[in-house]
Amino acid sequence: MIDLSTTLGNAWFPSPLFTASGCASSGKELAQFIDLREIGAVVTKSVMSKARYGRPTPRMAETPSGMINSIGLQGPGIDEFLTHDLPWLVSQRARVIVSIAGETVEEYATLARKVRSAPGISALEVNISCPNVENRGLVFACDPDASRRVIDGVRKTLGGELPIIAKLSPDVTDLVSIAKGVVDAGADGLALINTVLSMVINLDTMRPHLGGKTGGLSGPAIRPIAVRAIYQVHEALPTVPILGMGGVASGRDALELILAGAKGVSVGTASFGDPAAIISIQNELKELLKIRGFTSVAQAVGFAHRPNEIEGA
Amino acid sequence: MIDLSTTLGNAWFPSPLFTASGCASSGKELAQFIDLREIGAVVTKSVMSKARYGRPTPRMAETPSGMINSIGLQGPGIDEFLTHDLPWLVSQRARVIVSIAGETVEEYATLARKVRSAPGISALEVNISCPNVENRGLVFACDPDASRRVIDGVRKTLGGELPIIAKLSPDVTDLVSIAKGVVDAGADGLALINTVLSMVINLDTMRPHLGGKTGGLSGPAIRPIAVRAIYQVHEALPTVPILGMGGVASGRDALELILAGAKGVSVGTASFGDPAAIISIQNELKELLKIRGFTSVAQAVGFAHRPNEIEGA
Amino acid sequence: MGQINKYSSRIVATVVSNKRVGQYHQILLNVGEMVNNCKPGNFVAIKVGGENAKMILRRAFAISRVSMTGPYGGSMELIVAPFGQGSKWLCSQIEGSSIDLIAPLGTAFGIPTEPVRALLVGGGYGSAPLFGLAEVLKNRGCRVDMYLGASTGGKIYAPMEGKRSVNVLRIYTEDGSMGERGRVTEPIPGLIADGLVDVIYSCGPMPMLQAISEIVAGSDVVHQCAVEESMACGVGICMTCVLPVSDSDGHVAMKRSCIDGPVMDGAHVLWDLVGKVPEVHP
Amino acid sequence: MGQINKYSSRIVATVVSNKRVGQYHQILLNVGEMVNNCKPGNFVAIKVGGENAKMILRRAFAISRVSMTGPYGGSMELIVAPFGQGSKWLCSQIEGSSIDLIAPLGTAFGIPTEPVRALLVGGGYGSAPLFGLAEVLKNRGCRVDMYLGASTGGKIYAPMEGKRSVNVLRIYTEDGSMGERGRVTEPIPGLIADGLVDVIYSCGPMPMLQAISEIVAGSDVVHQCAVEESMACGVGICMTCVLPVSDSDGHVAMKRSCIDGPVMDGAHVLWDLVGKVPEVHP
Ligand SMILES: Cc1cc2nc3c(=O)[nH]c(=O)nc-3n(C[C@H](O)[C@H](O)[C@H](O)COP(=O)(O)OP(=O)(O)OC[C@H]3O[C@@H](n4cnc5c(N)ncnc54)[C@H](O)[C@@H]3O)c2cc1C
Ligand SMILES: Cc1cc2nc3c(=O)[nH]c(=O)nc-3n(C[C@H](O)[C@H](O)[C@H](O)COP(=O)(O)OP(=O)(O)OC[C@H]3O[C@@H](n4cnc5c(N)ncnc54)[C@H](O)[C@@H]3O)c2cc1C
Ligand SMILES: Cc1cc2nc3c(=O)[nH]c(=O)nc-3n(C[C@H](O)[C@H](O)[C@H](O)COP(=O)(O)O)c2cc1C
Ligand SMILES: Cc1cc2nc3c(=O)[nH]c(=O)nc-3n(C[C@H](O)[C@H](O)[C@H](O)COP(=O)(O)O)c2cc1C
Ligand code: FES
Ligand code: FES
Repeated sequence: MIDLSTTLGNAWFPSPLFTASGCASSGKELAQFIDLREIGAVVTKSVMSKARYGRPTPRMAETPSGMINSIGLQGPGIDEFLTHDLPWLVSQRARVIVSIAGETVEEYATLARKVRSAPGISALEVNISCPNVENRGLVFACDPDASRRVIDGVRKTLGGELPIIAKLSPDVTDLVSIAKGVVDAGADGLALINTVLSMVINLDTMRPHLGGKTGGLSGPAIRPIAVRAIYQVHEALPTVPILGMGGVASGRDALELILAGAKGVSVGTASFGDPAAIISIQNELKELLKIRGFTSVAQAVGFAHRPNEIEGA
Repeated sequence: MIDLSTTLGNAWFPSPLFTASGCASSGKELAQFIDLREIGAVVTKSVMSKARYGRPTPRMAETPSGMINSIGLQGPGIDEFLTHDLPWLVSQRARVIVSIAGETVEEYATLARKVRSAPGISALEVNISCPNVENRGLVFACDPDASRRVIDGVRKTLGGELPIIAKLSPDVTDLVSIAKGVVDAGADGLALINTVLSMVINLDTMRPHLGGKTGGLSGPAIRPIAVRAIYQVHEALPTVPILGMGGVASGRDALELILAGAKGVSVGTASFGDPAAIISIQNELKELLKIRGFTSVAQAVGFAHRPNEIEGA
Repeated sequence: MGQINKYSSRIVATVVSNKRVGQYHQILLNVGEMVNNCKPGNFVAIKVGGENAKMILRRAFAISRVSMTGPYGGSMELIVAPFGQGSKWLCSQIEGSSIDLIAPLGTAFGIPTEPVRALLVGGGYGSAPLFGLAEVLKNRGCRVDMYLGASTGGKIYAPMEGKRSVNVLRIYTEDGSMGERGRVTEPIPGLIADGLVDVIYSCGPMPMLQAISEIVAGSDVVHQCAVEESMACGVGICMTCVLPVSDSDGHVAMKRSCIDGPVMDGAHVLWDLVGKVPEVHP
Repeated sequence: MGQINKYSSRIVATVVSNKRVGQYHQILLNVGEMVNNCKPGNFVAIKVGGENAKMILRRAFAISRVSMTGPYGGSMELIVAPFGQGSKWLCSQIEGSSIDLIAPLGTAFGIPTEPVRALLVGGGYGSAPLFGLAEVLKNRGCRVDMYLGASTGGKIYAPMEGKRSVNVLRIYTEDGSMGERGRVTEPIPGLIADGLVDVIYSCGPMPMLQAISEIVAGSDVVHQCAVEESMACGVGICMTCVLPVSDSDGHVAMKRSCIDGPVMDGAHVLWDLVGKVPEVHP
């Protein structure tokens, strides 16, 4: 028997496998393919204060072992989300991590206040890979100071119960210092990594393919970047729980992120190729842990950091 | 007839296709598979002042549509390079771009001084994606100030003849500001992009696979990142020539980088899969340009930035 | 469980046959029981490239026809244009190959409860689902006319056996290499003016669908069109495939063409806003 | 042109046959004229995964044997262990499939000018190139003994026809399931002490090659080993495949096992430094 359970801050989950924000919509769409109670939790699409149309189409392009997207956070807004989407998930007895996104420090705090009183949430993921309208559109997660202020505002509004997981962007010179900053500001955990800023040029129109010009790269192509990010941050902050993600498409990949330091693993793009991917990954992970003599996920977290046993001793 | 010729600063090349530094060794190894005179130029492996063993093996791991490497700049040192490798390339009538790398600002300047007097070089590529031993091993290219100082030192030592191409790392928060800094300091062109910092964990040993732990991701997986980087920098600095690279494996890919703003395209990892890749890419590019009605490479450079013609007008 | 993707499942199907028809491949797949849930207009999402593929996303194909009987049990027909790497791979799969697919997906063409005069308009491989639809309509006692268009004759898909369910079949090619020279949309205003059509069902390139919507606007003719937007997931979880659609009170929403489509009411799609973002507030 | 990769070329070969032999696949490729340049010890670099593959690097395989005659013209044999995604793909290629390969690559086993007593030691699929080598040595009048080892019998590759060129063939398995129980290296010190061997040729896992080098050290026995380092390019341009090797005056260099190997003088390889970086200055 392998104990698959894991924790992120004070939240407990029966499995380390989660959906990735924006890759499971509101959960309903997947319920035909998987039993939502079987996975760690559904991480919802990042929700903002107001309803949004998002970016113009085309919103995606496939790339070698990956894809780029620019959805632009299309969504119903937090009120609609809390009255419709969340109660449905709760009624299904799925565990839920709500992801929020804002354009100002204030918007994040407002979102946190609304989420605070909603029942049935296990944790709050704060997606700070959004343009900061108060600072020339510079992405919050690329600015140590803005990142800290967002998390600080959320922490203060939210109170001390719900774990806050700050979701970081890999598009920075010094990821560890951003991570330290948000942890100091009150984040209980870190989600690594969001998509990598990218572009595809359409060879027919000879212009950027996406309506939004640039997009975020995801899928197996970026897995080595995710592993590095998780490893670096776990090395610097070994006690801070990491929800890892980026290109996980098999149990092997999930284990790789766990060995690097992730306590949980989100499956994003792989669900587009197979809506039940997360279940296969969970089963494969269990098998791989067993073969390696682990009896729990917890034993494997960060294993790659431990010194090798002395050879021949 | 398609005019494939291009320029980088005051250097002229008959083709926009170049080898990528570190992916053609000293050129000799490829000569069995391609005629070195047929391509734009051979960009040599980055050479340092002294001979180096490089990093421990394993030095590579394959990843989905990519690979990571940590060679660690194994090489013979500049004196050996200038007495043996360079004269051989010149004797073959290959055009040569010499790539240099250092651990201190001083080392770069020393290398530039030695290269200055060597005959047969078309341009100098300054690989600043190296750890700066004088500043906690922080990679020069990740530090705007250190980047500028390296290029400034090279420019002053080299004098005004040979074009300087500064090779930048994509692992930064603000690539455009680094690019502006090195151009201000005297770079005539920019090489974009070097590999993306990554890691693979070996699932048998459950430790980082590479001897050097982290490595650089290259190959088609990173092409969308390269296209974005080139597009961003060309938009900000439209007059500065860019030598583009990152995952180019076909004529289609080369054209994508050119449309984004590259005047030249280096082929790296694709040569490992096929040592004659650069020749096929060159032929395919010519065909693709023709189909689109271009009569020269120059017409296509940065085309993706031009406004669309008014529809239906 | 939920309502979305209600009858969808993922199976591994076998290629029964793969024939070239003009510039297309007609691919017959053995899918078993699944056919009972497939309706004209639904699509299938296929994994392409085989085990070690660098392609990670499924490709959507309209279900051209299904058959419950026949020597192979339940089978599904697709009409595939060998266009890029995914569709070329599919077209290269020989008899006996295994195909990983999810179906049925998306909305279906609405079938009128009374006999109506239906015009089916297909562009290129867009004719594929129209033959299955024609059969259903015919069985309901509808009059079914079909107009097919393409740039050139090789891109017209009009199988012999399909013509049985159709009263009139007219073909238009832009280069005049088959049927009449011109666009398939050209005769439609006349038909409407003459009161010869109640419902138009269309499937084909977006500009064709838009043109029909514009022709139909202001008339009583209902226009059900199957849209084709670039899809990453096909099951409603990625939000890449959206179109601006207005509801009855004029409110504009970005609807997913994989679950709120591909069949949509042409009058509700805001064609001029496709590829743009509405300026009004959501 | 240059000397490096002098006889190498890239061709598309056809699979003539693919048979399972124990835990390996014996794959015969039609390669034409190329065989004239292939020597025992050389390797071939094969593109794996097909057209749409996410694998971008070639895989290296020792050339087991070549034949100039035979019903197919020049042919090349490989012995492949279905290990990871690349080798599994190769093992799944049926007769008639096309294989993109570059060969011959790397150094070859040195053939003595006089008849010597040669011991050929193979581990796992490492025995593959030894049979071709045995033939050449036999033709030179050498006495050829062959010792093969593996963890278990299914991993011993020893084809019937190969035994013809060998005087003595002994097999060792760690689990005793075939031949004698034990390691293939165990009897070697005795042979050397008894003065029964002049040259050892070895191919197999690195620890086996190292063990032989240590046994041979101090004796007059020459040890030519075919090393196996992880290779990205196979042609000398990437510097991933290096090994620390000392030259006659004790100077240490990181040599590329693809062009300065795979066959190297075991006495020159600094086995304890493999996977490390020498502390002395280059
Ligand atoms: C609902 C629906 C029904 C379809 N029905 C058919 C059909 O019956 N027959 C048929 O041949 N094709 C059909 N298509 C198009 C098909 O899904 C593929 O897009 C097309 O085959 C090109 O894919 P590729 O892999 O060959 O090209 P690639 O260039 O490799 O495709 C790359 C990506 O772009 C997307 N893409 C490229 N062209 C289109 C397009 N025109 N529309 C949407 N996405 C595109 C692909 O889906 C893929 O994700 C349909 C698409 C949709 C959305
Ligand atoms: C000179 C040489 C000769 C070889 N001869 C044979 C042979 O005759 N028969 C045979 O079955 N195999 C041989 N190999 C090993 C073969 O090249 C592949 O490495 C092996 O088949 C595993 O590749 P994969 O794609 O199945 O595994 P994957 O795990 O997908 O391989 C991933 C990467 O790791 C590398 N790698 C994995 N294992 C090894 C290994 N043991 N040694 C070196 N690189 C490795 C692969 O080359 C590849 O680049 C040889 C290797 C070398 C360098
Ligand atoms: C279509 C799409 C939409 C996404 N939307 C969000 C989002 O709303 N909020 C967020 O934090 N991350 C979003 N992401 C990022 C993913 O959650 C994840 O971090 C990233 O895709 C890497 O994981 P993957 O490779 O498994 O997809 C989105 C990714 C994709 C592909
Ligand atoms: C094995 C290897 C060695 C490299 N060595 C160098 C180097 O010495 N100097 C340098 O500037 N870039 C080096 N690079 C980076 C390449 O020049 C290139 O920028 C990068 O690989 C992206 O291009 P590609 O995807 O075509 O390989 C190396 C890349 C690889 C894969
Ligand atoms: S294709 Fe993913 S939501 Fe429609
Ligand atoms: S494998 Fe590339 S240098 Fe040897």
